[in-house]
Amino acid sequence: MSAPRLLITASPHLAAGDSTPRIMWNVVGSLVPILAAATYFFGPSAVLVVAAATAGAVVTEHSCGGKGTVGDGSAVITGILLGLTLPAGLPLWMAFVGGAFGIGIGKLVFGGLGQNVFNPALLGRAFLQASFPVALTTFPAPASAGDWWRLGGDNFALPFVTARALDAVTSATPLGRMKFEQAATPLSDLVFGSTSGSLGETSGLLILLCGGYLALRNFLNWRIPASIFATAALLATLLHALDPARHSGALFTLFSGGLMLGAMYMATDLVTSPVTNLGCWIFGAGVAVLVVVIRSWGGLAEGVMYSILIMNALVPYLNRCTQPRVFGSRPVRRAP
Amino acid sequence: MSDGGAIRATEQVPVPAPQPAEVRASRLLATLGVGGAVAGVLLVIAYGVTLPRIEANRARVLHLAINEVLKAPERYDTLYVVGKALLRKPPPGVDPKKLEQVYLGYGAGGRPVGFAIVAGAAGFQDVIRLIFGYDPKTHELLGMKVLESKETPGLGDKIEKDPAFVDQFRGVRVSLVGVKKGKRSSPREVEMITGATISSKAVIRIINDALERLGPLVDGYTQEGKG
Amino acid sequence: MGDLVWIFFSSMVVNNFTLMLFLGLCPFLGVSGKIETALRMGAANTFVLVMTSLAVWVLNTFILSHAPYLRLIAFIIVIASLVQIVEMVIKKLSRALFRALGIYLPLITTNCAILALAIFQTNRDYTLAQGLVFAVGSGGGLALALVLMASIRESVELADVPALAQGTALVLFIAGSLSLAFMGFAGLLSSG
Amino acid sequence: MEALSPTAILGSSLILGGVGLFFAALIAVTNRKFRVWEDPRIDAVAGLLPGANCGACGQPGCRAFAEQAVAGAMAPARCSVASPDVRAEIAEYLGVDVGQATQRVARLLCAGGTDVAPNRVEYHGLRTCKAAAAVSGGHKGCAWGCLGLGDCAVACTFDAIWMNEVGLPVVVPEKCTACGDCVRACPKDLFVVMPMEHKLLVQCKSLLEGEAAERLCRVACNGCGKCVVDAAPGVIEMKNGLAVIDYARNDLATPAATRRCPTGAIVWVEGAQPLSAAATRRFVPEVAA
Amino acid sequence: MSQEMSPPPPHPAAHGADGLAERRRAVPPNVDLVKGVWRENPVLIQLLGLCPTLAVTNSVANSVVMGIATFFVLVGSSLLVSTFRRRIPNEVRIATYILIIATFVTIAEFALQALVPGIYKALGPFVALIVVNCIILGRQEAFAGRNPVGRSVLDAVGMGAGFMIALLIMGSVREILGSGTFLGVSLFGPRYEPWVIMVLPPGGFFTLAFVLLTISWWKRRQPALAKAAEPRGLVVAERAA
Amino acid sequence: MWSRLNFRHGVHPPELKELTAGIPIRRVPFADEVVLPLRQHTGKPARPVVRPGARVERGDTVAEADGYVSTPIHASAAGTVRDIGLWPHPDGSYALAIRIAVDRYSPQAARPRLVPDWTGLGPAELIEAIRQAGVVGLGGAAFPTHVKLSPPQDVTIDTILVNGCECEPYLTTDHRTMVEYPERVQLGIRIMMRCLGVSRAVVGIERNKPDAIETIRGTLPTDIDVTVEPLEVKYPQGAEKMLIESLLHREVPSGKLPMHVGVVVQNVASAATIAEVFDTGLPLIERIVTVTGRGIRRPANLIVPVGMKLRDLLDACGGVTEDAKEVVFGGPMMGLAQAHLDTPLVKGITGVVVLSGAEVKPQVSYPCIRCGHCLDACPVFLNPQLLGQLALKERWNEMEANHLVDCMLCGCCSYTCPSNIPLSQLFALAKSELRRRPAPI
Ligand SMILES: Cc1cc2nc3c(=O)[nH]c(=O)nc-3n(C[C@H](O)[C@H](O)[C@H](O)COP(=O)(O)O)c2cc1C
Ligand SMILES: Cc1cc2nc3c(=O)[nH]c(=O)nc-3n(C[C@H](O)[C@H](O)[C@H](O)COP(=O)(O)O)c2cc1C
Ligand SMILES: Cc1cc2nc3c(=O)[nH]c(=O)nc-3n(C[C@H](O)[C@H](O)[C@H](O)COP(=O)(O)O)c2cc1C
Ligand SMILES: Cc1cc2nc3c(=O)[nH]c(=O)nc-3n(C[C@H](O)[C@H](O)[C@H](O)CO)c2cc1C
Ligand code: SF4
Ligand code: SF4
Ligand code: SF4
Ligand code: SF4
Ligand code: FES
Repeated sequence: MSAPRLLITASPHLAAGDSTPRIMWNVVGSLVPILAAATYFFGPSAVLVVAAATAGAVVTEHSCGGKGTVGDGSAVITGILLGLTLPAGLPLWMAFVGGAFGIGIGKLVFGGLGQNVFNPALLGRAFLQASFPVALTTFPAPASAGDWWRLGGDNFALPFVTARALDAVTSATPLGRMKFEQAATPLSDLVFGSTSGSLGETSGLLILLCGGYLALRNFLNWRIPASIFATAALLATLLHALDPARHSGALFTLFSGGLMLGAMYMATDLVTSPVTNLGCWIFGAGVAVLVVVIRSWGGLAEGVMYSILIMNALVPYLNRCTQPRVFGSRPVRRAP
Repeated sequence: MSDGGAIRATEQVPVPAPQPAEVRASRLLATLGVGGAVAGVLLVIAYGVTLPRIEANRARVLHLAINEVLKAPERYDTLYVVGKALLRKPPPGVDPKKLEQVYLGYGAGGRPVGFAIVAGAAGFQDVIRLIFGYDPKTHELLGMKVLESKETPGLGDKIEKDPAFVDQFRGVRVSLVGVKKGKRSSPREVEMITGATISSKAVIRIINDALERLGPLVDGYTQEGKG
Repeated sequence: MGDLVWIFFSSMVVNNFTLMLFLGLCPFLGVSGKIETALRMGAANTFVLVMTSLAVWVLNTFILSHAPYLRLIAFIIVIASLVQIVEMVIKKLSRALFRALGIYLPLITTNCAILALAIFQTNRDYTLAQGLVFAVGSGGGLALALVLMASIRESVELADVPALAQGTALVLFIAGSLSLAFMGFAGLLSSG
Repeated sequence: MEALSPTAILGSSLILGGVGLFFAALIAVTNRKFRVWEDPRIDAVAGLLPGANCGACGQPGCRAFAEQAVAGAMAPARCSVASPDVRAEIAEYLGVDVGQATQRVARLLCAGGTDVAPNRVEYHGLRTCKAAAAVSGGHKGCAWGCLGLGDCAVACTFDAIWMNEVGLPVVVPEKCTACGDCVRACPKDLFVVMPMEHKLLVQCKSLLEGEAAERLCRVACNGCGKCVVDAAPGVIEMKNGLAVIDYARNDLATPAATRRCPTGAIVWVEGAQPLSAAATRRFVPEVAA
Repeated sequence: MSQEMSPPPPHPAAHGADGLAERRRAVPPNVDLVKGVWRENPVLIQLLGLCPTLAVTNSVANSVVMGIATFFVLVGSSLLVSTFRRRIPNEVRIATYILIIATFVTIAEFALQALVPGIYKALGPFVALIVVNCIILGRQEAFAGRNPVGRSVLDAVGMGAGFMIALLIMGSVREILGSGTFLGVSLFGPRYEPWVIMVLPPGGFFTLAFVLLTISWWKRRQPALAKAAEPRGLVVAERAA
Repeated sequence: MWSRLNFRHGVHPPELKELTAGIPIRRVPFADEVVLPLRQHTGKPARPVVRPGARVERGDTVAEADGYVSTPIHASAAGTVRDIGLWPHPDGSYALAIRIAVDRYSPQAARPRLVPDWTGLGPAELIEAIRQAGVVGLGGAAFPTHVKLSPPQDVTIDTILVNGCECEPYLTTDHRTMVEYPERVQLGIRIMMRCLGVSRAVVGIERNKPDAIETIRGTLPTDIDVTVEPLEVKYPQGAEKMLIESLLHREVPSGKLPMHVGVVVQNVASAATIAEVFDTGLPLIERIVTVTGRGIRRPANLIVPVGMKLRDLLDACGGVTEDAKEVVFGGPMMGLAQAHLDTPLVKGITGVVVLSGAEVKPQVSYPCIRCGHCLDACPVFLNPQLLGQLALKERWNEMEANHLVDCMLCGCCSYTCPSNIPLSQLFALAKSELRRRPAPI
């Protein structure tokens, strides 16, 4: 044969441009502005906490997962997103443990990328919140210009040692204030982000923009955030109409707490959300209902994480019941 | 793949095992009947032997709790809630264990110091049951002790373990109001535990609810001078 | 009324028998492989729970107040025979129902959730209504946990679970994660 | 003490005794109605069997085998997975002979390792024989030959197959239970399960003849017909350019048939098949030179 | 299915599986005793009795008390069952076993209530639930109902010890990590940050999962056989990289 | 009513047709040998009627149909039968083929009319003539046309759809046919309408071929009801079920054929071929093939004698480039990669695409990330994600329960999968496994 050695592959012989690592690294890229905003509001602590969580995730993925799987970028996303759901003052070792748990138990025991049932980042956070409830609910106030360089709280506490909450200015989150003091926070603060809370729950607007970019490129299913926002807004408006003192309005509900980050980045995790579009609508609605229920009647001020985890558990069932209707299963319709 | 399918002629066929004969019904009756009777005897004996200890244990726990919330009274009486009244003796024919009870403590010289009341309701995880001492004359609490709770260790369980929280219930005036830590400004107020607002609120609510229900009875009992 | 609502949600999600109280783990681990089976097991369980609640209320109210030491034995005997009777009745009434639910009944006899319900109901002095709501709630909770676990296991069957974690360890990890997620319900309806 | 009063003791023993009697009666009645008796030896034998449920015995599973064995329809030796000790134990337990079963083994009808039968093209995609075979027949030059991706080795639950250095599956006769999984796994139908006494094998399935066959694989059967002449009449026949052995005449087969085979496609096998690169070279003079 | 042949009654197999068990008799007593501890550990290997194993092991003290109670019930019932095994008709076997077990459990319950009221309360319904613990009924069915008293008691002791060991492992891990104490004694001083999750329900599941993981890692340390020479299935990133 | 001439789902691969879209069709010179596999159509292979050494003229029958769903094969060049034996077949196997040594000195003239003039013939005679001419569908599946044109009694056909979509990237065979031979297309339609006794025909053409739409529109006959509908550019617009959905909004029931909804779908090249057969009087012995791709030096649209070997065809197009990597018969979405350069072109091959190393998809796959893109791509609304996972675990029977039969192996799912999971390969495999091994009882 004179020709070069031929190749045979199964059809199709062409592939669309997107690849899994490219999607993942795009998501990482889109998180950078959010991380930058967190740094702007909370100082260097933000970078440290996110870096520690990411290190926990990546180290675990590298040492326990298959070789070379760090390169697909998914562990980095897990780490960054986990970091963004933590308070700025969290001891770094805790963030590291959270990342390791999320990847180890949330992902690798299921067989690694694509096989897990629960969102690894949120599972890591849930683990941390159950393990160290006090540290996870101690929120430093956003830094003001003068003390921007100060680390928020106990970043450098030694492993296994109770943090001493040195002298950090802690403050209640907008949700905590709403729930336990019936005090509202101005909407502009929520939209632009100068409120206390987890690193990633500062500027709702920015998250909306970054997530919107991913939705436009079809890296996430836009139906999930759409469904979450619509359902949450509807329920909140309804409850607010019934009892304005206890229940906040739609905009507060959407922009407070982790809802924005959760809806844009975590409920949309491809792996742990339904594959069918109908499933995605239901999934989103379920998340929103649970968030509103937990925020309104639950013991916790915030329920985004738990809502997403609970709905994650329902995803296999949703996938099963929302199978598309196969072409050709409609009764025969003859044209006249 | 079909050679040697059936067994060869030289091989023996296993002897079929005989089916065991059926058991007579009388044996079944005897076994279970005798077994049941013996078990019944054993149980009664075990119960009888341990009952005194068990009741003593219960009494001791109650006693300690009353002691704690009524600041170590000389002695205390058990009063029974019957309808809208407190009675010293349960009405005849009613099992006293089924009636709600409050305890009236007496200080030195037989002076009544206050009532100990047991109450419970849902907390963060599950039901919280507690006992508190109440002085109807001053409308102040004398103390509070959690008897039973499943609140989160490290957070909610501070309602029983954190002295800073528990000690507030000495001398606070009813009805109670919960406030954030460091915000206490009136004798009615109780500072709640940071990170366990719900458990703290539950304690306050349990006490307030119990007094709303039993307060008039207790006050009435005191005014009638029986105290 | 509010009380009943609280009992219902508390027993179904907040203090879910399986995920929060570790009751009924045998069926949870054993028959959670397929959604169909899990659904049926859940239904059969709920049914038996309601029957038990009824029976226990009768026992407590009319018989056992005089002989507390016979409680455990009475419960276990009543449950065992109840299951037997239900099995026979279902068999008689409908073959389809028997095939759907009946075959799980013998498994339920040795399921500790049933006995636990009897004990809880007794210890908490539930009224008849409260007891029934409690039974429905906890049965619903068992069924919920079973179905969630079954659907997850069905999907995980297609995953490349590392050999080390295969089997019960993985199921326990999933159960732990579910339990973690259900902690979100803590304090539901009790924050006042 | 109230609880220890004779009435209480008597009362509770009466209650529990009564309950016991009641249930005993119930059980006695139901027992009479629905009694199913199953020979307990079935369970016992099933407990002794390896539980592989491989089907090599021709039964749908180990328990079915146990039922048959207890009924006397299956000799214990027919379980090829159980060790001789276990077979003897079952036989002794049932009071029967162990019985005999011809030892059968899986044989590969291809000797074209990568050293003698090169790949023609590169294949990208799912790395299984089945998948590769479905893409233009696979990457192998010889369209009938082994693709070497080891579906058979994976299918074999008894670890009886290993892939050798030239990409051919080698069956370890001692481990092979003749379950036939490899037969089902191979997309090129290269495996056959046959008795060990069948020692004359044509390790080729190529239907090409002469030059065309040999160009693709140096150990292919080129259809020259020498073996047909050398063997006892009727043992070997040429069909579509391939030598086919009639195993009904196996008793007449001798190694003589292999002597003049120019490619070494026909072999006389004792024990394991000679499939390694070194072994195939023995048959191919020009490669050995 | 089997042909009617000359019926010789004293057939060795007439006793069914029991006959087989007796035929393979040569088990030394120490095997009966030890097998439950590790090789056939009821919890860690056979995965029986998981409800109490998870529910009561948030502290060592609870685990120990629960272990003792179960041990007592197991040994007691095995003793009785094997003593009377020839008298109990097969048909009422289970009912009788349950009666025996329930009696022992009730006795244990009273005893714990009298002796250690605090822990009794912490154990909640799980003492009563020993009745339905499959380990107990399982051992009666599988062993005590078919074997002589001596062996049955040895077996019960072994199994009870195995159960206790499993509870102790779980209890220690959970108490040490979750509270920083062992049997209530502080191990790391007051500045230890407890991992609260370990004493909460998820911690129970996770701990047992990790224990099982460790065991299966231990069991599988022998090298795996390489089956296929070439990479198979999807050529996944890691392989190509 | 607002009518949407489209089907749902599908993908948009790059069109890549500019390489040959503007190149006029030319004839390729004869090579030394043609190889005529006996299996060039769906159905039973033909039965040879010549012996080695026999002299054949161009158009002679060399193998005759063996049964109803079968077609005869004709010599595509004058020469001598060299051999009838195993030869590489485009499907990858070795199959029986008639090899003809082409007579270099023959003028390759056609024999006198083998196929009768159409004008005076009734439906039955037309169909028989089509059958004798060995006409099969040229859209890819190579289904014997005479079978399609004779629907069973119990179905009534009301419309013929003429498939001019050519939705596969790269290919321009149908495009050039429509631009250069519009009258033949029209005539073919007329003949088919007469065969079926149908009064309506619709030509569906993707919008990316405006010149074809215009040409066909410009030549529409006025005496019969033929219309042209421009369709959205989307793969697989040309798949018959999708085409029927787009043009007529009829959903072909699962497991049924277009005729069950009253439709027959024919490719434009098939229509043109029918016309040509009656026009020239020669049976189907040559067809138009696009030879294209980044890996070929001189892409072209060629009239190629059936049975020409791939090697000769590539040489006729200036040979392959340095980085040519993969040769595909058919389009890049559904075509078959070839392992032998000796494989002959059979009747159903619409194009030869030579892909360069840079174009072929990567070898590496990632695990499925459940993105759901494949669900959004599948034009028959399957769940390729689930099917793929089941296939990787070899759970064939469950795949069947999940409607594997409805998969038409269009490859949309594989194309769109970011993890590069060979989904349609898995499905093809599963289908063959299920065929090989009937469900265990
Ligand atoms: C995406 C996201 C999800 C979150 N989910 C939860 C949650 O489910 N529960 C929770 O307590 N906190 C969650 N947080 C952090 C909360 O916003 C923060 O804990 C809460 O506002 C303070 O509630 P506290 O009253 O419990 O302190 C989440 C944060 C983010 C960014
Ligand atoms: C794992 C976990 C356990 C918790 N346990 C309790 C508890 O026992 N009691 C309680 O009141 N709140 C508990 N919380 C609730 C939160 O901390 C909640 O935000 C808190 O009640 C709000 O109080 P704060 O406004 O003082 O922060 C728990 C939260 C988590 C995540
Ligand atoms: C995925 C897919 C894509 C197809 N694309 C085309 C196409 O673009 N053009 C075409 O003529 N036939 C195409 N076909 C074939 C048609 O479905 C149908 O078989 C053909 O149009 C029938 O005409 P014929 O018998 O004349 O070939 C495609 C088939 C499939 C399954
Ligand atoms: C849009 C998008 C959102 C993601 N969100 C998360 C997330 O919330 N948590 C996480 O651990 N990984 C996330 N990932 C990464 C990846 O899907 C995840 O690690 C898998 O769950 C691991 O199997 C996301 C990826 C994408 C593309
Ligand atoms: S798979 Fe083949 S080699 Fe393995 S045991 Fe079965 S028959 Fe033998
Ligand atoms: S024998 Fe068959 S299954 Fe085995 S490696 Fe060769 S082609 Fe694959
Ligand atoms: S190949 Fe099959 S499953 Fe994939 S998109 Fe096409 S029809 Fe759907
Ligand atoms: S497109 Fe690929 S990665 Fe996405 S769901 Fe489908 S199979 Fe999985
Ligand atoms: S169900 Fe709880 S021990 Fe079996």
